[in-house]
Amino acid sequence: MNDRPKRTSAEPSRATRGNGRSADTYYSSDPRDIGWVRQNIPCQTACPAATNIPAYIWSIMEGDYGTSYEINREANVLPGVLGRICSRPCETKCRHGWPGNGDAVSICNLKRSAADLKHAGHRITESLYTPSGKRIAIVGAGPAGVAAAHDLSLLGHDVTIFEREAEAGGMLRYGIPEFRLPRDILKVELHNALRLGVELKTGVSIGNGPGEIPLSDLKRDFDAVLLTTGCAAAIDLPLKDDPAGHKIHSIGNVEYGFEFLLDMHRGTPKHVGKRVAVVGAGFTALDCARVARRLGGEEVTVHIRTGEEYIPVTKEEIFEAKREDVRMLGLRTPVDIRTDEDGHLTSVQFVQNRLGGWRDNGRRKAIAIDGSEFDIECDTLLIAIGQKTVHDFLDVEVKLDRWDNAAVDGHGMTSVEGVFAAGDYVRGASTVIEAIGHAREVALGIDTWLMGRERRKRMVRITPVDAPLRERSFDFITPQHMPTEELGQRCKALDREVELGYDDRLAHEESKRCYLCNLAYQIDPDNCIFCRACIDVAPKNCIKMVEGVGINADGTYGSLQETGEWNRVGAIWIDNNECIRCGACFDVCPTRCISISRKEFVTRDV
Amino acid sequence: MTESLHYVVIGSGSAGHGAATTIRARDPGARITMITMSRLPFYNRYDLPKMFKGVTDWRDLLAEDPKIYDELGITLRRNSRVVDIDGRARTIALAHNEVIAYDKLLVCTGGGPNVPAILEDYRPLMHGFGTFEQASATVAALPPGGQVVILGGDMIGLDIAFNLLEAGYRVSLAVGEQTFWPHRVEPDERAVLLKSLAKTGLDLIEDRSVVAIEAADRPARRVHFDDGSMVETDIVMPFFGILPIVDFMLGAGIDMERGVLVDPALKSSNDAIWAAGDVCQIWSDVDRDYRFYHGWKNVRVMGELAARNMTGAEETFDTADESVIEVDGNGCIRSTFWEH
Amino acid sequence: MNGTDVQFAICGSAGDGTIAAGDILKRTMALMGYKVIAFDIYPAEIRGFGKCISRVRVTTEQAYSLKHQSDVLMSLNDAHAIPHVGEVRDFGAVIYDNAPIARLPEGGHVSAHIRPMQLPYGVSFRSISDRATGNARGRNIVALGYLAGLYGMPAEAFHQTIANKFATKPQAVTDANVRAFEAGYEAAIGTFKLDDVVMGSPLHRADGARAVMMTGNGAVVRGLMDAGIDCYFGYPITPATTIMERLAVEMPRRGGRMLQTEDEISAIAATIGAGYAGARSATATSGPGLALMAEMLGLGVMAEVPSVVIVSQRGGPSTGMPTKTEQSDLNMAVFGGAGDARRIVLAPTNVEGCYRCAGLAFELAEKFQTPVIVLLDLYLSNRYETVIPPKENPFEPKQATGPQGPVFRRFELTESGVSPRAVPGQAGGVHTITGLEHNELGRPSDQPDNHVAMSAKRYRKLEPATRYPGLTTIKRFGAAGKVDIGILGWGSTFGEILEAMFEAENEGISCSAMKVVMLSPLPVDELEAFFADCRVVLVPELNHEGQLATLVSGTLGRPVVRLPRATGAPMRVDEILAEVRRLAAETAAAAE
Amino acid sequence: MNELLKPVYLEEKLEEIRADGHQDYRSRSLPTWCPGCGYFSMAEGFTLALKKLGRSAEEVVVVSGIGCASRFPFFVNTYGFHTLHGRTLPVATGVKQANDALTVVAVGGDGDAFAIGGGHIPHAARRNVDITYLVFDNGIYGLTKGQTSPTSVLGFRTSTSPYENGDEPLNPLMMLLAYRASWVGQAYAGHPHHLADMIAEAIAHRGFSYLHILSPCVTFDKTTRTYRNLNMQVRDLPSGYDRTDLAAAMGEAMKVDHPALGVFYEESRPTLADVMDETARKAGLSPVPAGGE
Repeated sequence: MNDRPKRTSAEPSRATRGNGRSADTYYSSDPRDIGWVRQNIPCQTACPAATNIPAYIWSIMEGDYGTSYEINREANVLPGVLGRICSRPCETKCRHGWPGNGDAVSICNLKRSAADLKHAGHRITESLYTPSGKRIAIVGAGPAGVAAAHDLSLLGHDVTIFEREAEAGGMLRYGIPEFRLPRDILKVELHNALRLGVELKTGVSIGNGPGEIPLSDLKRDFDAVLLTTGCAAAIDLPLKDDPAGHKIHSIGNVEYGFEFLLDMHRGTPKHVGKRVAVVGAGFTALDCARVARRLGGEEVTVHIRTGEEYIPVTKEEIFEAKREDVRMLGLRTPVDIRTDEDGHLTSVQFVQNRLGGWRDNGRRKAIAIDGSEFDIECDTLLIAIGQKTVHDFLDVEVKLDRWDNAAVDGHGMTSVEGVFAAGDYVRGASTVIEAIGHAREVALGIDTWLMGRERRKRMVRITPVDAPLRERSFDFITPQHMPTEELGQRCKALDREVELGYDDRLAHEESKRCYLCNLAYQIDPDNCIFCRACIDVAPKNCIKMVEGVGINADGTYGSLQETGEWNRVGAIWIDNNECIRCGACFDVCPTRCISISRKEFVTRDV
Repeated sequence: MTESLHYVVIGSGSAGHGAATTIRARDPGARITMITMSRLPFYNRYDLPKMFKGVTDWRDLLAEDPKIYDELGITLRRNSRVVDIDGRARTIALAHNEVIAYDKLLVCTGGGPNVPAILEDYRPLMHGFGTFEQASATVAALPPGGQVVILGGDMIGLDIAFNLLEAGYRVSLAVGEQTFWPHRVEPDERAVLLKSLAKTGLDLIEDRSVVAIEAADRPARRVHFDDGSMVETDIVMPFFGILPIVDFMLGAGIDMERGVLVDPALKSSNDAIWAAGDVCQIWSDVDRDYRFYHGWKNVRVMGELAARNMTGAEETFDTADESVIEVDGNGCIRSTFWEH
Repeated sequence: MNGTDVQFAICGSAGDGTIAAGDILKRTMALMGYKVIAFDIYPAEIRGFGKCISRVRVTTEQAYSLKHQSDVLMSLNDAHAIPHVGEVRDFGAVIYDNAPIARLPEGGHVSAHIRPMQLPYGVSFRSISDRATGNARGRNIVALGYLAGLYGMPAEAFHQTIANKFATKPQAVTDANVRAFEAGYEAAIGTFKLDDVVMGSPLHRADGARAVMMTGNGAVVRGLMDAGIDCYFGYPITPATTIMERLAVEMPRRGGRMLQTEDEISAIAATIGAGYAGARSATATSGPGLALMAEMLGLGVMAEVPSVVIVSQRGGPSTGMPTKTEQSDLNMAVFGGAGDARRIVLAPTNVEGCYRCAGLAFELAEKFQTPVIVLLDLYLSNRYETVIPPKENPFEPKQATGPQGPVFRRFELTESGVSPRAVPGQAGGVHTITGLEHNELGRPSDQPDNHVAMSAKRYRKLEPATRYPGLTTIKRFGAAGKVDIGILGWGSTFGEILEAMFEAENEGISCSAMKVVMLSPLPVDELEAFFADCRVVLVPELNHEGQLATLVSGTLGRPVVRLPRATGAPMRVDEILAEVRRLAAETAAAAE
Repeated sequence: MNELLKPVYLEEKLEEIRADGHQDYRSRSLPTWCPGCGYFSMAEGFTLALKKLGRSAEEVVVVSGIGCASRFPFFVNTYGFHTLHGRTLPVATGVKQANDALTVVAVGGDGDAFAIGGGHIPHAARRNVDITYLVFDNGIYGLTKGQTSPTSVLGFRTSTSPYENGDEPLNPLMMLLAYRASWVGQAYAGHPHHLADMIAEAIAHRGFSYLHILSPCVTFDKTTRTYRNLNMQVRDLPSGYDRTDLAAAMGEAMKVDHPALGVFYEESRPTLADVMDETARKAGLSPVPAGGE
């Protein structure tokens, strides 16, 4: 690790007439800077929790996994968890994955390595606010609840979490199979999140039933209540002549995947037949399929309405499932379930689909072809077509939105004063990271509401960087594959983790791949002699002679207006959207008018 | 290749001209230079009186086409006055400071007008006729039908006088010792001759000697005689015979009397110097004295003879014509001097 | 001969006052109303013993050249004069000092070389000067006085010229010179004149206009001045130096600027620089200088900058014969330099032409945005002619320049080929010019189509120059229509050609002469017509190879008979005449 | 707040640059120099200097010779004359003679100036022509792809000195001082602001001003006169330096290993135009001398 090339500030006498800078930090809330970060760090922007990805990868590159872990925790209190099961919206946006740039950085794997490889004696550092005396009740200890609890407790509030299940974690604990998320990891991470004084009450249901605490009590006893109950019910599969899918519950060997997994993780032994059909296209569906393989299912098929290319599951997940002999079958929609005289499942009837147009969420429509029904014989059917929120536990009326989720305002407050909602309960079934991200937003909203003012604000921190942090050769490193458990071993135990994690070498190598998009390369037009040396060495069309720039409504920069007419050139400008932060321009600039600064979001006291 | 000899001939009159052409004929490779004070190429002085008859252009008087000098390869040095001859060094010095070396030198500088001492002071008031320039000036000074006083006479002057009369001028002749020079005339002969002269229309002034000449307005001259008489005239011309021009060679180291003393072969006392024409006095075995032989024919013969001797011949001058002057049947004077 | 036609030659050593004597003579003759053509030959040496000859032809009728034979030779230095005795015609006069102080070897005196048909006049200039002025320095003036006296010229006219000449010197100088003149004059009165040289009375013009005397170079100066020269840059080189010397006097008085540069390259460079900046600027040089300027002239062509280059040719190649005349730089003037660099080349044939060409050169340079070379030679530069100055300034003032249209296309491909021009300081005309091939905007471009178009433009734009009003670019003399012999000539030589042609006509030879003043572009139509009229075309010129012959023959694809003579001296009329006679005989023989 | 760290907002900067207007002194054509060439620095410095001095584009004439540096006129929006190799100063002199009101700037490289054009410099300097001469010295012939120049250092390998340059490089500053240039300065392409100030001062000087500009050839010289080396070598003139002291200037100019940046020498004396005016005055008072015609 020490053989990494050291960059030194080689140019002497910089202080005399160069663009001398002293190490300092500048904070900006200028929308252009905020916009810059949003525009320039696509991974962070894509991350619902706005994880400062370049920063934590840079720490890995520096060999400092602990700091990397801390940076992660600033946005997401469960890095070790998310490092394993995150849906990775960042990676699909990664600049390295843009056309022409190669493959995206394995951000998630690096996140995991930060958690896995940090020093055993690593100490978490948190900045605590003075106690506010405010009490907050949080309903549900899923990722949203835990994240919110963590943040609110940091802000000095007393937080109590009410959890129906025996253990905290929500879907992390009860939905995700252990081979994807070992429970000891989850336990540590949850503990780290909640150990700052959050009171966790498990086995306590909020509701109207016996033994349950009415929400109105919480409302009365606490200064604020946050509902993070998620999507607690499976969506029904509509069948031919049975749109509500009532008969599903009466058929043996047919089960909703959500409940299947929940039961299993509560401790109920589960069994499947030899031939297992899974209907659905999400993580749950794949989890079900892979669990089925481990429970003895020999012929496990996943039936998708569209195609595997369009489902919201990471490619790695599909890849591993297939390696485990799960078959993915597309362009079909189940329309009926066939049973024998005993009421046992015999087959599922599907209708053949064709692909339709694009839907708003980036997926494709599937249009059934009339009269194309066909049957697939199976012993077990697991239905995993989604989850939905439930509201029957409420004793106060909370307004819902058109998707039957809780409707909230900008602070995350529901129609009920003092009652807030976050996570899937507001957004419907989504990813863990979305839940965490949303919960943290709402936590700030709660704080603002409670304290009567905005105490924390997101700003852009700008810090100088003396020299490029990368070498051009880094750009040609290919993604480091995640080592996985041997196939032969995988299905021998439900809790045998498939992905083994990067070792230090792999982590470092992968970290070098990150462009470090948070580095802003900037030319000072006052010092620029317009020699175009930078343009000459630029690996991409990233440095431009500009005469103008479009300004977007949000204050971000639109496209640069380039010109080839010398007298119209106002500046030579580095188009940071094109820039891959290779540092070549910085090295050749004869007047050292190119500066590098690190621009990153921070949340600061107002 | 042996050096060709350089023959220098001083004088471009009949003698010089004849000598040069002869040398060329006898020694084709020789270098020949002819030096003359004259500004014109060779012309016949005896023809100058033609100028009174309207011949004014010197080109009409030329004795030879000047081209012959080029053709014969003779360097003609005109307007050049010899001021010294170094007989030992065999060089001659010219007035303009040029020095010319010679191998054989022929002096044929002829003679100049003899002006009696009493008239020396009046030279500027008299007109000459020895050269074309003088003749031209003389002619120019004469108004048509004007008066000329000729002092002395001599055969040249008489010739001019006759031409003047012929041209319609009035001519007075103040006769004296030299009236028939170079002829030696006995007193009886003289009377006959004078009578004959008077017949020609000449106004003879006899028994008077000129004592002074005076410039006047019109006519331009007054001639005063010893008897107190005075004659008005347009021009006055002195003719008292000629004297050899030898002053330039006083330092040459050769024997001279009035002229250059030469042996009958015309060689002087210096082996490289010859003389011919009016300038030389030739030893006469008959007379046991050095004699002048004037006259055109003699001069010409001398020039050629000297040239032959200079180029290897050994001839002597023994064919000299005796000069003869007489009055012919028509009462006209006939002279061998005038025969040309 | 009806009128006067006498040519005097005064020959001496540098320092003898030869040129001064000639100068007084010709000025006096001009003052008296004669027509004068005069030509001085200087030594290459600075002082000491180089030969000087001043030849002055004095006529009443128009003469076109010096005669190859002089009527009178006056020697102020025999060693130098001796070779020139032969140029005196038969029955002409040779005047010399008959009392030199140094002892001479045989043949060292001019009298040793006088031809039998020439008439010698030995005069003691030295002693006469001594007597008259107390020293011998005035012997040139004594000699001049003698000359004047001999030929009956009015002494007063000479007094006036002498006074003018020494105007800037103390009066005593003038007085001494007048005394010397008078002494010489009197000496001549007492000299019997033997030659047949006769000076008649001058003819006076009906309009009373007085001729002034100028050299070719002087006329160039006058032309440049009248045309409003703003800047001059030059480097001394014989025989062009006098242009700079005179401009050094004149220009500061009229607000112009004359700068002596460090070499010819900088001279032409600055000239073109000033031309670019809108000035009427010129330089003058000779062949070696032109060789140095060739590259810059190419720039002038390429960048289309007006400039005027006066070139007075001398004997070449290389340093050659600096004080001898030659017409051997035609090729360089017309073709010299890199690339297809057509420029305008004018070769005046006489002093008056020098004036017109120099002035019009500015107009042409400006109008056609190109360097204009005015090609003289030493013989024309230094020869004096009497010229009647125009009553009014014949030259157009500097033309205003300015951009047209919003986008200034300095090298716009117009139909005429002439583009709009702006000069520094003008708003809206900012542009950059270059020696690189460029597009209409002046930007470097080496595109094939562009180069073709721009080359064509640079040639096309000069075509109308051959018909430029007020400029005789080509002219025929003598018989019109079909002739046997045509004589084609250029520059200084044309005077001799005319003299020969008229003489040949007198002899009954069918002939005609044409002068080509504009050598580039060549007036091809007129030349074609001339060739069509002539059975044979003879091209006499002062160079070894026959450069005009090659130019014309090559251009028209027609044969010519060459008469190239490069001796260092002007062309001889008799030599041309002999060739004409020979050709006439051949033509006649061929016709039989 | 750290102003240095404050981000540059492009649209604000562009507005500022537009308002400043110095880019109006640029031509439309993009400079064709190699990217990174120090000559860009002078092009930019020149426009800044003109802006600073408030000269309008049409009153400025840039004259250049041949070479990389001499391409300069194409890249500025003033009157320009791209002339011949080495002939910059005479042409510039001509332009200035034609019109005193013009601001004339001669531009060239070291080869143009000191090899082929070396003969012109003393004369422009001694005459004190009121022009500015900017020499961009990169110690190599760039346009012809890397040959030795008069200022190439000893031991420099080029295509024409494959066994190392053995010719002592000349010292332009000493030359110009000896030639009596009335303003002599040195700047460095790597210090563009200083360069711009020096150009402005050189142009403002009345008389012949010579600015020597050290510049790397980024294409053909990777070893000697690089930005890296020059950055280490250049220095300021000593404090208390007297720019009117010619001897001191010579002394500083001799220190070639550590070239000083700044104004070496300055004096005020009549310009060529002054002399011309004086000549005209004298001519008006004198009788016409004879001769010539």
